[in-house]
Amino acid sequence: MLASRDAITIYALAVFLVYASISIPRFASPVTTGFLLLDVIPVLLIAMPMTLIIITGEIDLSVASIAGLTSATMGVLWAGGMDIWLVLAISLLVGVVCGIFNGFLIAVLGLPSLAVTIGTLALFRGLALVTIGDNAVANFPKSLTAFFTSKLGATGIPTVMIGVVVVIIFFGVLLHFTPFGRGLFGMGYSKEAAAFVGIKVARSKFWLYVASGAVSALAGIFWTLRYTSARSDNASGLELAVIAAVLLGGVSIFGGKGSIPGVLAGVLLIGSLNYALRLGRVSDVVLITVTGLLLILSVVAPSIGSAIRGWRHTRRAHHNAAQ
Amino acid sequence: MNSALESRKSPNKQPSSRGWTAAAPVLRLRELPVFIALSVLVIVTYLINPLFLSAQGVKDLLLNATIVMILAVGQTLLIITRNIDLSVGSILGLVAFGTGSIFAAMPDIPIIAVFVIGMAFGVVLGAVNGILVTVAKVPALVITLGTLYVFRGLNNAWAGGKQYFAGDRPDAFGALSVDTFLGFPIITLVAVVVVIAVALYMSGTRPGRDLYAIGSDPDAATAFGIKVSKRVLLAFLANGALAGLAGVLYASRFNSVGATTGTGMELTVIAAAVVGGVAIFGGSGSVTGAALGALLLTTITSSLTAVRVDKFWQQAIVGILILAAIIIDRVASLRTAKKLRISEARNV
Amino acid sequence: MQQTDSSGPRRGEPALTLIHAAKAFGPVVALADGTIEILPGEIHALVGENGAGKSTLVKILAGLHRPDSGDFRVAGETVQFRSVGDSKEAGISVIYQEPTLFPDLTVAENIFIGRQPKGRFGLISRSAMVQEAGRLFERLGVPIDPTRIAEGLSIADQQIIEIAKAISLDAKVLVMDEPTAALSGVEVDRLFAVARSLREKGTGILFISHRFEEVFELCDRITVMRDGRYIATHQTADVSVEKIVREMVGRDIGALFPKTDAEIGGVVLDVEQLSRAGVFKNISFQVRAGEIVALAGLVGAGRTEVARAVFGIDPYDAGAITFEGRRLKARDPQAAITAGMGFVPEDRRKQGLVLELSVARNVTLTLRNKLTTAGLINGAAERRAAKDWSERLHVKAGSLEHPVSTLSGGNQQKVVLAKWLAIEPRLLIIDEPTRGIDVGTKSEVHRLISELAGRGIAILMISSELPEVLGMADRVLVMREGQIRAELNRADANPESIMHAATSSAGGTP
Amino acid sequence: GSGNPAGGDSAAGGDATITFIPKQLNNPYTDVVLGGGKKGATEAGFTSSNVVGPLEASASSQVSFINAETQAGTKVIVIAANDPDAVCTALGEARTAGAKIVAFDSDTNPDCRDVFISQVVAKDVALIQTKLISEQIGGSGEIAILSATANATNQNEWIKFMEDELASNPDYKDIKLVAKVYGDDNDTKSFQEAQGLMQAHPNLKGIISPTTVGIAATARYLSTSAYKGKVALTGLGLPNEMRPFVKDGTVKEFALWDPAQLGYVAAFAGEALKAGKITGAAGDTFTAGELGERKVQDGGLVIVGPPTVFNTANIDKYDF
Ligand SMILES: Nc1ncnc2c1ncn2[C@@H]1O[C@H](COP(=O)(O)OP(=O)(O)OP(=O)(O)O)[C@@H](O)[C@H]1O
Ligand SMILES: Nc1ncnc2c1ncn2[C@@H]1O[C@H](COP(=O)(O)OP(=O)(O)OP(=O)(O)O)[C@@H](O)[C@H]1O
Ligand SMILES: [Mg+2]
Ligand SMILES: [Mg+2]
Repeated sequence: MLASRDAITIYALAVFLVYASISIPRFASPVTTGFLLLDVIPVLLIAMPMTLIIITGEIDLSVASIAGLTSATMGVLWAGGMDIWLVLAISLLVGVVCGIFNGFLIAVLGLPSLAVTIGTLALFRGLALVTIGDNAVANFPKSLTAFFTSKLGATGIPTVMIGVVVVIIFFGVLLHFTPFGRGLFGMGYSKEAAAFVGIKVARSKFWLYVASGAVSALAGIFWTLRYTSARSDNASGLELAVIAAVLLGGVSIFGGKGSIPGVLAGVLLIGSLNYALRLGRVSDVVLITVTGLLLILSVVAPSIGSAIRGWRHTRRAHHNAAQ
Repeated sequence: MNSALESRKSPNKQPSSRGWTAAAPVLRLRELPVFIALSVLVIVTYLINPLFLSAQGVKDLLLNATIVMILAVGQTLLIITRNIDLSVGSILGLVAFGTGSIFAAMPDIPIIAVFVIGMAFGVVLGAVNGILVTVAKVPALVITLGTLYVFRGLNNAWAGGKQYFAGDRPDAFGALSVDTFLGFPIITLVAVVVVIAVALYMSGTRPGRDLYAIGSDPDAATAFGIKVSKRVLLAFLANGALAGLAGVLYASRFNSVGATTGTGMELTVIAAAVVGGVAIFGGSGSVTGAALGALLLTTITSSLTAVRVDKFWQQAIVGILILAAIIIDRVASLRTAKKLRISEARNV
Repeated sequence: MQQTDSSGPRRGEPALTLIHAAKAFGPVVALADGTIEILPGEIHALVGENGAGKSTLVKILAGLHRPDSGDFRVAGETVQFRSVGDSKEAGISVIYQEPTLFPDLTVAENIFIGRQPKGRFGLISRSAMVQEAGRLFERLGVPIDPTRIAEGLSIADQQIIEIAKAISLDAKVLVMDEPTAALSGVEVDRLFAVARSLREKGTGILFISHRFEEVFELCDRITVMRDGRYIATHQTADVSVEKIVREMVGRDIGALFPKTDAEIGGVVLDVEQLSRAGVFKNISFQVRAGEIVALAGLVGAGRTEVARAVFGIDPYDAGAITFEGRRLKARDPQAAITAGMGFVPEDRRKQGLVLELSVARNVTLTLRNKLTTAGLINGAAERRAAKDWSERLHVKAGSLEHPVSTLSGGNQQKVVLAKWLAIEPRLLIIDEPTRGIDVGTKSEVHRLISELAGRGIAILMISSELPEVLGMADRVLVMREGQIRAELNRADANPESIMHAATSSAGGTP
Repeated sequence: GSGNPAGGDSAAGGDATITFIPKQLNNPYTDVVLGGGKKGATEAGFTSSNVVGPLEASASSQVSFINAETQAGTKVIVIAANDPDAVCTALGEARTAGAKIVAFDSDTNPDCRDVFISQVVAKDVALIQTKLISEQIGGSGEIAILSATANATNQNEWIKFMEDELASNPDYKDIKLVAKVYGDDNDTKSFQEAQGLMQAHPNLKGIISPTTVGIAATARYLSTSAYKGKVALTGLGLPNEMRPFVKDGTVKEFALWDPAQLGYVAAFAGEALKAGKITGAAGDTFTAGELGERKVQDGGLVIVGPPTVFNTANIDKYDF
């Protein structure tokens, strides 16, 4: 357990935070907490359902496009003069509908999720463009946009983190402490064997995609209100960032393995690295390179480790045999 | 031909079996729906806007498809072996910028040498992916997502704000993507040769068939004695070489090469393969299909513009097209499975 | 090409010898002393309990595993295989315990992969390949279409293709790891005929099976293994089953089919006129509490399909299933489980177990909905249940936290049984309960089944082993071509009556 | 926000720092602008000047850079906004922490910055392009616009002036604007958009591309196609990029200001704001080094200089 991949990421995060606090001026301050968390919230949110989906051996590449479509919808509805709460509800519903669409194609029709969500990645982003075109809507209610950047007193923690934490706990408990979660791990390794113990493979997948759609919509709403700008290209390209963070958090791309604490550490590791580099005015070039290297290292390191152990073992065996 | 076999079968089983045998090539021709879609698209567009098939129009269509086509062929090699390369866009970018740099440093270098260097560079980058995947035995999706970032970072670090423009390169090099031979742009001919060569390799040679076996069940392939790591590594090298070739051609066709060249190309390339009927989990599909998929995807963009469909709809339509391709594929394979069940069932 | 004279078995220099080979996987010593000698032109049996290390030895011969130590000679020369390719080159051809086909490739290509016949321009000739495959199947006497893809083939057909693949290699040594486990009488006979003709040609054959009739019928010599160690080699003619069993187990074992009479109660499962186009038709039967009903028939008769439909894995077109008086929902295994039904499937690696998951998690997977408090899983209760049930079934595992894939076949089967017994079912469907299981475990499984019946649990057992059917069942339903052709009481069931119903009349297996 | 996000660091005093946040790093036009900015920063007396920014020009990508600068206690932030509103909250926090905000190249929402350094008068840029295209197509025919991203503040403003001008000026009554397309400042996309324009509009006589990436990509397409010499092209381009196309006749004339001056003036404006010499109110004046005195106009606007028209005759005199 202690050497598993998610644990390694958690240690890496702890080590990095300590290092950064000591050696990077101004890193250890509530201001950092605030800005850093605001930056990672969209990834953090979407990473939750994504973790569950990847654990079942599937993937969802359309999340960022769903967020974009949500944002576009918000913009158009608000600009059309609708009540803001109704706007939010409908936008959330749009995400849910997108999730249902994905879920229908993947779970009900049994199509491969990688291929389907490449398709819906283009489709949902396209619909965002159709919805809002090249307009941007920015005049959201001040009180609301201010709320989305406000902090909890002097802690520096953004107020919206309360909601985010609820989402994290929800998915964490769902995955690790419920029969549903047990089923997901089973499915991840073998859909057939899972079906034989009565796990409703298709239905579970369907609900995961719906959840993914809903949470992506939340991320889209957060994005729109935090940046006070509803545009069709909001959050574009975020899917790869989310997947990178989830994989860094120790989730196996083949399914079956992974944990919410690990993913949390993965997201925060990339986020804090990112922020630390920005504080040090180190170019983003370094950031993407480091992100890539971390990702490679996180999967290669364990296999190098086991190769070395195996090699030692055989050498010892041969040695003993020789005597 | 296989009369020995058929005489063995019980009489009531023979007809349906024979039916399946005869239907097999047609049913398994996964390229067919793509081909039909492409034809319909071109014809309808032509009827609405005859300019679409003018000499220049055709040339543009082919040129647009060329680079994605070459990349899709390489990607298909990998997808068939149950691997994937998300870093192709970054490789293309690095090679394209490299091409610009070579011409800037040595304006008189023979063009063929540039192609060789570009492809060799691609092979080196492909080798990084391939070695990590095969030696460390880790999933290609994770590794190449990593190298997608790393290669892009290197490209940014190397290029910075520097860009090389068409004017920095010899005219003869740029002319490759302008001049035509029998109405075909020269670089498109290069792509067609690549497609044919790889298609023959995949369907007609033992190593090519091994790639299908590996993708169909990697463990079985190991147990059977197929040199899985070697073949997969070779597929990565080939994909690198093709991405390198695409990079050089990119530099020939487009105006500028710099830090961001090729960004975001990976999903288009994978989409082309998927549209062309390549199964995302390996084992089936063909490079011809992928090439047609690439042609279809790039043509649809041009065609929507040519018939003046609102540009905001274009991306959505591309998405619908991808989904349609997957669904058609699924329906076809379900029909095959059902046929098999019926043909093999006793008279129940 | 084989150059040997065809004048019967030739005893000379061993085709292959392996001496004192050892192989460990981390802390698990799979093979401590693997020793075997195969002569050209002999059929050599390798027997041992589940987990004795037979398959590990096979994988060493195949070049799939590299031994940690030991001496390995082929035709007198010491060899060190780095890959399966090396072993093939040395003339060793292997059929693994688990079929390893490529589902997306055609049957013909599966047989010839890596050595496809070439035609024009040095490219592969498909027609030649299909013809060759056709000839092979003719020799084995099975009607499989070489041009269909391997996806969706039954285990039996897969095993036959493996056999065709292996014999087509014209190898000097043919290794078969439980090739008959999934086959029924007719196919086994054909396989034996082929094996004997290969023996005539001077091929050395290593044959692994848990069925002693087969071993004694076919093999010239028998090597026994226990706990990863070589025990002894005998000439078949000089040895008895009892002696072999004693050597295998290291102790005496009880009766094989310890059927005890149980009190038969009310109807638990009632299947009426169940049909599925192209698979089975008008299936009606009942299973009562405490009764063991066997579904017998040849491989491919559709027994598994009926069981899958009853349990809700597959859909059905017509008919009804009633469980304890209540209509059971179609296509819903969870409903079947909740109603009190358990299902031990025939393919334990793919269907019975989540191989990469730990033993404990596998055992409690069926209990996941029960071990909760307020919707959340109770970790302590989960661990307790896992420990309790694996102990009750004597599962041998290094740790309950190890992936179940590291257990031997027999122990894996016990885990499958454990997870279903854990739900305390009122009806248990068991598909091929002892496929690939050694004698010791087999009698344990049989005792267990009859004990369950004794406790009033209804049992629906599918088995291709006639002695098992005859020994265990209160009632036998015989299926042929998707229909129930006979229903025999324990008194009326005998090998003749069952085989007659399973094969008789037109259209039967040739 | 509540409180003072910069914590105690704003008291560090003395260190006069300026940070430039362009739309996107590693863009040739941006590099020229930033070259001028660095020069200006040194001359204006900043002890350190930095350039930070995203690798991709998306709306929200600049925000976390602003945040980091806020926390670092930077005195002057010079920004070319990818989206006028998305950066506003972050800039607001930076101002609370004591930073002065200079927008350049592409404006933010006017509430969020102190001054905006504009290349030229927006209307002038628009008019010169309509004039050039009209000359090149002989005053009549269909034209199209190939712009950068659909949300680019500056481009959209120019396009609006162009449309107004085409509609109102009787000289242009025979010119018809048939399409507006967006190449997203991406070479490949712009290239294909140019291609699409030709097919969708067979009678197209000319294209205006008010963005350096777009005009170069379009020129490349035209010079390699049958449309070379038949379809006119003008807009805003970098002389170094456009030189071959001017020489081979694909492009007759195009325009641009000196991008380096933009950065240069922005640095001095930042210094003036920091020192309290100006507040950004109309009528304020400051000295921009060798470029002399500049005046802040209505809306906090500072104009750098008139655009230059490039053609075969003069293009070799410029190197940027
Ligand atoms: N890859 C592996 N990792 C760990 N342990 C293994 C592995 N393969 C086999 N073992 C262990 O080695 C022992 C021998 O297994 P093997 O499969 O050789 O037995 P077998 O004699 O073939 O049994 P069966 O009759 O059930 O097939 C078993 O205890 C098994 O759990
Ligand atoms: N996935 C499938 N799709 C279509 N047909 C199938 C599938 N699986 C099996 N069949 C067909 O159903 C029939 C019965 O299958 P199967 O061989 O499993 O029967 P069985 O009586 O259970 O035999 P056994 O249990 O001994 O293997 C066969 O003709 C087989 O080809
Ligand atoms: Mg075995
Ligand atoms: Mg069966």
